[in-house]
Amino acid sequence: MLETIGLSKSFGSLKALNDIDIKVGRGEVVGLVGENGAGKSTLMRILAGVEQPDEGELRRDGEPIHLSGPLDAGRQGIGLVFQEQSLLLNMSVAENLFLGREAEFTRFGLIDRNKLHAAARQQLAKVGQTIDPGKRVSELAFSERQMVELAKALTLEDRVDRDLVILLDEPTSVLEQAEIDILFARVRALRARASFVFVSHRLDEVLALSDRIYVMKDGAIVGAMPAAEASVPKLHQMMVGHGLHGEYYRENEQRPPAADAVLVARGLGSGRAYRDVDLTLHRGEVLAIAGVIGSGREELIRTIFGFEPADTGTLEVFGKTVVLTSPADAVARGIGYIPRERRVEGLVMLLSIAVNTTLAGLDGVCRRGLVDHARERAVARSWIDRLAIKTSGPDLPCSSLSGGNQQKVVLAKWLQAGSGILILDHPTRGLDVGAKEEVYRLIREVCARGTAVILTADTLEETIGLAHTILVMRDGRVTAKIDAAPGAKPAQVDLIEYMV
Amino acid sequence: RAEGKPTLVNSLRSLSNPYHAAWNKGGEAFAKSLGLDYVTLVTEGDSEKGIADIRAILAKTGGNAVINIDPNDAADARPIVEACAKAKAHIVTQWNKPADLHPWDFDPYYVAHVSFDGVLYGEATAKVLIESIGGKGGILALGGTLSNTPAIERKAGLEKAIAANPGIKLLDFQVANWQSSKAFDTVAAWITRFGADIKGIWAANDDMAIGAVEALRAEGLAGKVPVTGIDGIKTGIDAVRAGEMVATVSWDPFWQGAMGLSIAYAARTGRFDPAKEPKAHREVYGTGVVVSKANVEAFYKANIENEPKLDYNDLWGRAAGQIRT
Amino acid sequence: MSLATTSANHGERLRSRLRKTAPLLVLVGLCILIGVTSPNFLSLPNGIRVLTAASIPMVLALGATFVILVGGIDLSVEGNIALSAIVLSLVLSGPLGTLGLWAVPLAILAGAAMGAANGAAHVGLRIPSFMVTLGTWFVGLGLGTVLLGGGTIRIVEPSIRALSLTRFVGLPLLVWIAAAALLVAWVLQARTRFGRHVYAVGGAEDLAALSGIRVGRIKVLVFILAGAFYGLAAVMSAAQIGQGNAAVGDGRLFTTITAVVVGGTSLAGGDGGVIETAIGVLIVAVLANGMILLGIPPYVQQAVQGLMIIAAVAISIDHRLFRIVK
Amino acid sequence: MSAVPSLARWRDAAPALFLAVLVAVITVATPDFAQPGNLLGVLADTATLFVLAAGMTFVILIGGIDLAAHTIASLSSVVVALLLPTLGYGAFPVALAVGFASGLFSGVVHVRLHVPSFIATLATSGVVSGVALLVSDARTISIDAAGRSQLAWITGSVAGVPAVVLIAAAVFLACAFVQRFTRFGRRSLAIGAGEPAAWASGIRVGRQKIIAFALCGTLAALAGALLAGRLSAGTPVLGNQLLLPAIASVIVGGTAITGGAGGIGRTLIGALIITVVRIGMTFVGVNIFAQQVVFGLVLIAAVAVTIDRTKIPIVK
Ligand SMILES: Nc1ncnc2c1ncn2[C@@H]1O[C@H](COP(=O)(O)OP(=O)(O)OP(=O)(O)O)[C@@H](O)[C@H]1O
Ligand SMILES: Nc1ncnc2c1ncn2[C@@H]1O[C@H](COP(=O)(O)OP(=O)(O)OP(=O)(O)O)[C@@H](O)[C@H]1O
Ligand SMILES: [Mg+2]
Ligand SMILES: [Mg+2]
Repeated sequence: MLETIGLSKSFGSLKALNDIDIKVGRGEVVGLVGENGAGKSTLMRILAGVEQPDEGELRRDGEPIHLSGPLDAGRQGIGLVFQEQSLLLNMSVAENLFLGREAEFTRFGLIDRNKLHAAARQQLAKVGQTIDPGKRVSELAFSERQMVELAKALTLEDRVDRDLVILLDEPTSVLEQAEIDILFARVRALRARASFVFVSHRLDEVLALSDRIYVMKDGAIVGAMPAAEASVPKLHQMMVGHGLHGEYYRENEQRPPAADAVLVARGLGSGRAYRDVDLTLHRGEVLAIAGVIGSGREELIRTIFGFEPADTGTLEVFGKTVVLTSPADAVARGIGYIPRERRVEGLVMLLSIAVNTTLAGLDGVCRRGLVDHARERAVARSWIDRLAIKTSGPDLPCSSLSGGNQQKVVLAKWLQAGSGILILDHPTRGLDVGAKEEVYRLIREVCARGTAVILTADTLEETIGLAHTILVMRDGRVTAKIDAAPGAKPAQVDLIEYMV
Repeated sequence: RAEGKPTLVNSLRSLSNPYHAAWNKGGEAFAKSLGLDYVTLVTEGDSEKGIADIRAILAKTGGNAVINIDPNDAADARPIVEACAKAKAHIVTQWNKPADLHPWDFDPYYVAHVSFDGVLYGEATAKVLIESIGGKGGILALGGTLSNTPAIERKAGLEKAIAANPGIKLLDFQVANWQSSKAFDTVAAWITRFGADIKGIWAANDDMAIGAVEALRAEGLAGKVPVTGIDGIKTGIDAVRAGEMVATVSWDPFWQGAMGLSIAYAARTGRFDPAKEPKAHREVYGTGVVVSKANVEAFYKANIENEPKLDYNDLWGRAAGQIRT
Repeated sequence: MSLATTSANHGERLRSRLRKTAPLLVLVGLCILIGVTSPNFLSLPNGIRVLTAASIPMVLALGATFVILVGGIDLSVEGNIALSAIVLSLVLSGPLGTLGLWAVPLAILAGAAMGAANGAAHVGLRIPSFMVTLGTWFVGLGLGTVLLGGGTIRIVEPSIRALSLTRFVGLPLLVWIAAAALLVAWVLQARTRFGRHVYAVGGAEDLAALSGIRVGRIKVLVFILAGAFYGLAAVMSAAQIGQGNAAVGDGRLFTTITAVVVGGTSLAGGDGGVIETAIGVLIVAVLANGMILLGIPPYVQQAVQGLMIIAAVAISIDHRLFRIVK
Repeated sequence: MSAVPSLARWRDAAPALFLAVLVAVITVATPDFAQPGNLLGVLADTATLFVLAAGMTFVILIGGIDLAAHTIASLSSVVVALLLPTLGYGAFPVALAVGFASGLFSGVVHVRLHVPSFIATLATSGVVSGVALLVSDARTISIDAAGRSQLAWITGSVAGVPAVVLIAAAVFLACAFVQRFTRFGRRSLAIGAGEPAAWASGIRVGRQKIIAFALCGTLAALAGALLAGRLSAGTPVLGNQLLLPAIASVIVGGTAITGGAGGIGRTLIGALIITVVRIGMTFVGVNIFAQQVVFGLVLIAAVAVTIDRTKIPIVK
């Protein structure tokens, strides 16, 4: 009922999409997988009318259609849940849900707020949310925002009589398991009316939800198969070009941590977010913190990087008791932070790779207090080589890189700064499997060299796979400290027990 | 080219006010009477721009220019005069110049400096005001921008008049930056503060006086509380005719625009040698006309209804003595 | 979800509410302070005078609010007033002298046309609004000067003067006009699609575009609306002082933007609104009135005003919400 | 290396090309314009504006704005005029220190009290002009003949080149150096282009911002001293009309008003464009009533040509 014929799209000299033919049948869930930069989002944007293809056409129920914009696509029953958050933070939930469609709620040209909120409540209920529709989106948690995005796409249901096509571009990357379950349940329930295109880097999810799967590589479709015939290793092989290593986290390559503690927290507490947290981080150790949203782990790691000071307790870094009141303090003590929102807090997107690489460790490329540009470039080049960053040079802006490569630049920044302690806040979010492996390798490597890591990971699997030690938090308290030495990894249920 | 006909140049602060617009008309009329090229320069209140423009015009004409200027600031006069003398162009300055800069320092190119005695006329309008309220009671004063020389002089004149009349009390002095809208709001607040104690309002220019009149009108007090201004712009004269203002002073900007050029032109064409002129003709006060109820109708007929008739050759007809320093 | 986060959110919201009302509290505090030292301040006639003094800045600031809400800035205020006021006085004094009140829509139209030019250049040529409107500031002043040859025209037309001189229920018509403008602006902002779209564009224009909002059109409309408000303010100014010339708008720009920001509208766009602006305008008007009532010498007035405004803004800005202040 | 300059290079050259076209047009209309003497005069007339705009560049690059710079220049002119008789050359460092302190004040109010720079500096301008009025007693302070000898480094010339031009050139080099080679320069750019990322990379954003304002204040004071030198006087309103031209110079050169892209080289060209347009109109003899209109339109045209839209994703 929706198909593309020979779609192509270029950005300058880069061919982002090359002769794409895909079909989405009635009531079907189509999975779409591929490496970072394969062109998935570009394809989705074209299907949603946000961008125009250079060549090729779209067909709806066999008829060629032209989508001049997102509104047009909406009229055709096509809706998109964006990869990047597309909600306006300064507006209310209800206003966001019906943005661009206020006409349906106006009387004599004036918006009827009660009607708007009633409709919004109904819409939110569809995705199992009871958020106050008058709340500003900026006050919502990331996962709540994602559900609002979904609810926004689902407004198509009431709007269009015909069958719907809902495009989900990495909807699960910021969701917790419970919410993913709601999402999947919702998708399954809607199949009577809607078909879905589902993009995710979590291949097991794709296998679980989809009927059929397309694999993209370098802007082209390189494989299509029913989900029943696919498996994680097979998809991985098609996407990356080499087989999945038997064991993702390569436990045998993990080195045990050293005995000396680099960071010790005692009785740390901050408002209602968390309290009485004791933790010890050793040189070369990966300390993962597990917990659901609201467990306080987000706030805890932000304290350790100086974003928000703690109210109680003491923090000792490299043997010195410190009070961190800003990231600058933390960086000065040798702590680095890879944020979840790398486009905002990780990189200055419009500046070059070289500049970003030295952002936290400018002193390293200074000579007599002055920036040595040649040295800076050389340093950037060496990181590009060592981390295999895909780019044509250190002078290109970071905005030209794909997500995985951007993440590598962030990592390069902290390695360049010589941080002995790295805080990794969801470091693989949005990365493809190949890039993930890359990040895992880098984590192992820096640990082997003595860097200590505090990790909040995307999934429990990742948490267990990467960690030496796992701290489980619930309602602001540490509920368990679990050893996860290579060869003696705990099971997921062992953690969940302490999480909820 | 220096032998050819000189270009006549008037340099003013801005063209968006009636005072300088009339000045410009005077310059145009004089240039037309001689059939010479005429250029207007506007500083827009920017000293650097004013100086740069003069330099540009000197470069363009090769110094064959006659310049009549109202410098944006007293400080501008020196570099401008120096540039003119260097380029051998003749210049007359008006209103603003530093006290230690004299035309005779740059003979023969710095022909003269013309100004009006701000103290004298500030005092004159204040006297009319005081008289109109019977020499007793509280008055208010609206000043121009704080650091402006004419504003300072006019205020000094006001203070002189008050000192001579012990029955008069200056209730408050505020600056309204020459603007009517600011004067309006200031007077409104004064009415709250002083109420019926306000017997009269003195303003350092007509624009502010008009703002004061309108603020009074909004409270039903126009014509009941006398107001004075200075400058003699048309709306000010109208208000005097209507009895809402009791006095203003006309400088006759048309005369300033025409005669400034005429004096410098006369020097350039050799009709007189500046170096031989008395100091009273080099730093000279012009004559202002205090327009009040007594003479307003005649003034209106001669100057507003008709374009003023000037004898361009009567260079010193309105000279009123040497400028005090 | 745990209790901890929801109640933390509660505290957060409460604080942000408090911050939101801070400008109002500043206004009330200011009134009390001045009222205590100068009892006349709290009299009814002075209340009316303050409102009158606030009426023209109010209309100007309402227009500017929309521009600032979409994340732009409009520096052409003074040029626009000059042009509109001169159009008004020319229409009144020219061969069409009998047009009377009809000159008002023409002047507003002139303002709107200049706004349209701003919007078209900003959106069409993709030039920052700061620069476009800086340019049109000069253009407006220049055109005004050309049209009038630098002179002043007295406005005697009684129907226009009535705007300033006639009172209705004790208040000059100017105040009623400002109140009506506030109402119109509020309805536009809070209750219409246009208003929603203004916030969306100010929040993040790329995202707004993804929801199908025609960003360019909204921006152009916003500049036109602002221009129309400035045109109206020009009419009010000319009516108040009974004359039209190129200088009627002098000194209005910075007070206008100050009022908007003091009210709590963010210069980054997307946050704030006309009610906030109304409070900001009143703060600035009360301050100006108060300084004269308290007899603060002219030398230090600017400084005092500056420090008071810093205090007002520092108190009312929620630095938890606006981490980045530019 | 290709023989054809890339698009990006053209973009970088756009402001200079615009300037060249302007000069060419004016020269064609009035050939005298291009005489070396006159061109040097144009440079001299640009010097003060450029120095003020140079300071403004630092502030705009970090995403702020300084609406107090002109009043700082005025205050500095007063300080120079007042102190020259007693302190001699010592008057200049004092004036610069006063400018530095004023800029510091703006910066601290902006950063520490979280007041938008637009408002913080507007308020500072009120305070600074108040101070200027007070210390000058609201009068023009002339520098007498004795004092003028100490102004020779401003008013004189070296090998036919006006000294102010050389001073401006030195300021240009110093600023270019600061922007390119110092940590502060690098960090300001990062702050302007991505403040949250800069902050989360451990840059002391607040401190860098304050430095930018202090630098701007210091350069504004230098501009004021130059003005005092050129006019042999200080007044509390001397620099007042220079604010908008200074900001316009920065933006016309192509620096983003939102920060993060641009630099001192662009400001130099921007300041020259502003001066050349103004003086050029006098040269060509554009009707005086039309001059403001032409000036406004040329400003808009200049920005349309000079801004690099690839570095400004969203034009606000
Ligand atoms: N607006 C644009 N301008 C230039 N290049 C672009 C643009 N949008 C995408 N690209 C490039 O097109 C390619 C495909 O990008 P796209 O976002 O579709 O990848 P993706 O498969 O969604 O990757 P990811 O898994 O990281 O989300 C990438 O190389 C990207 O850098
Ligand atoms: N909690 C925060 N989250 C994000 N950014 C912040 C936060 N707090 C401060 N900032 C950023 O830091 C800037 C200035 O903050 P602040 O005044 O604390 O200075 P600083 O960076 O800590 O430097 P200094 O060491 O000089 O105090 C803000 O404009 C903002 O960009
Ligand atoms: Mg994508
Ligand atoms: Mg700090």
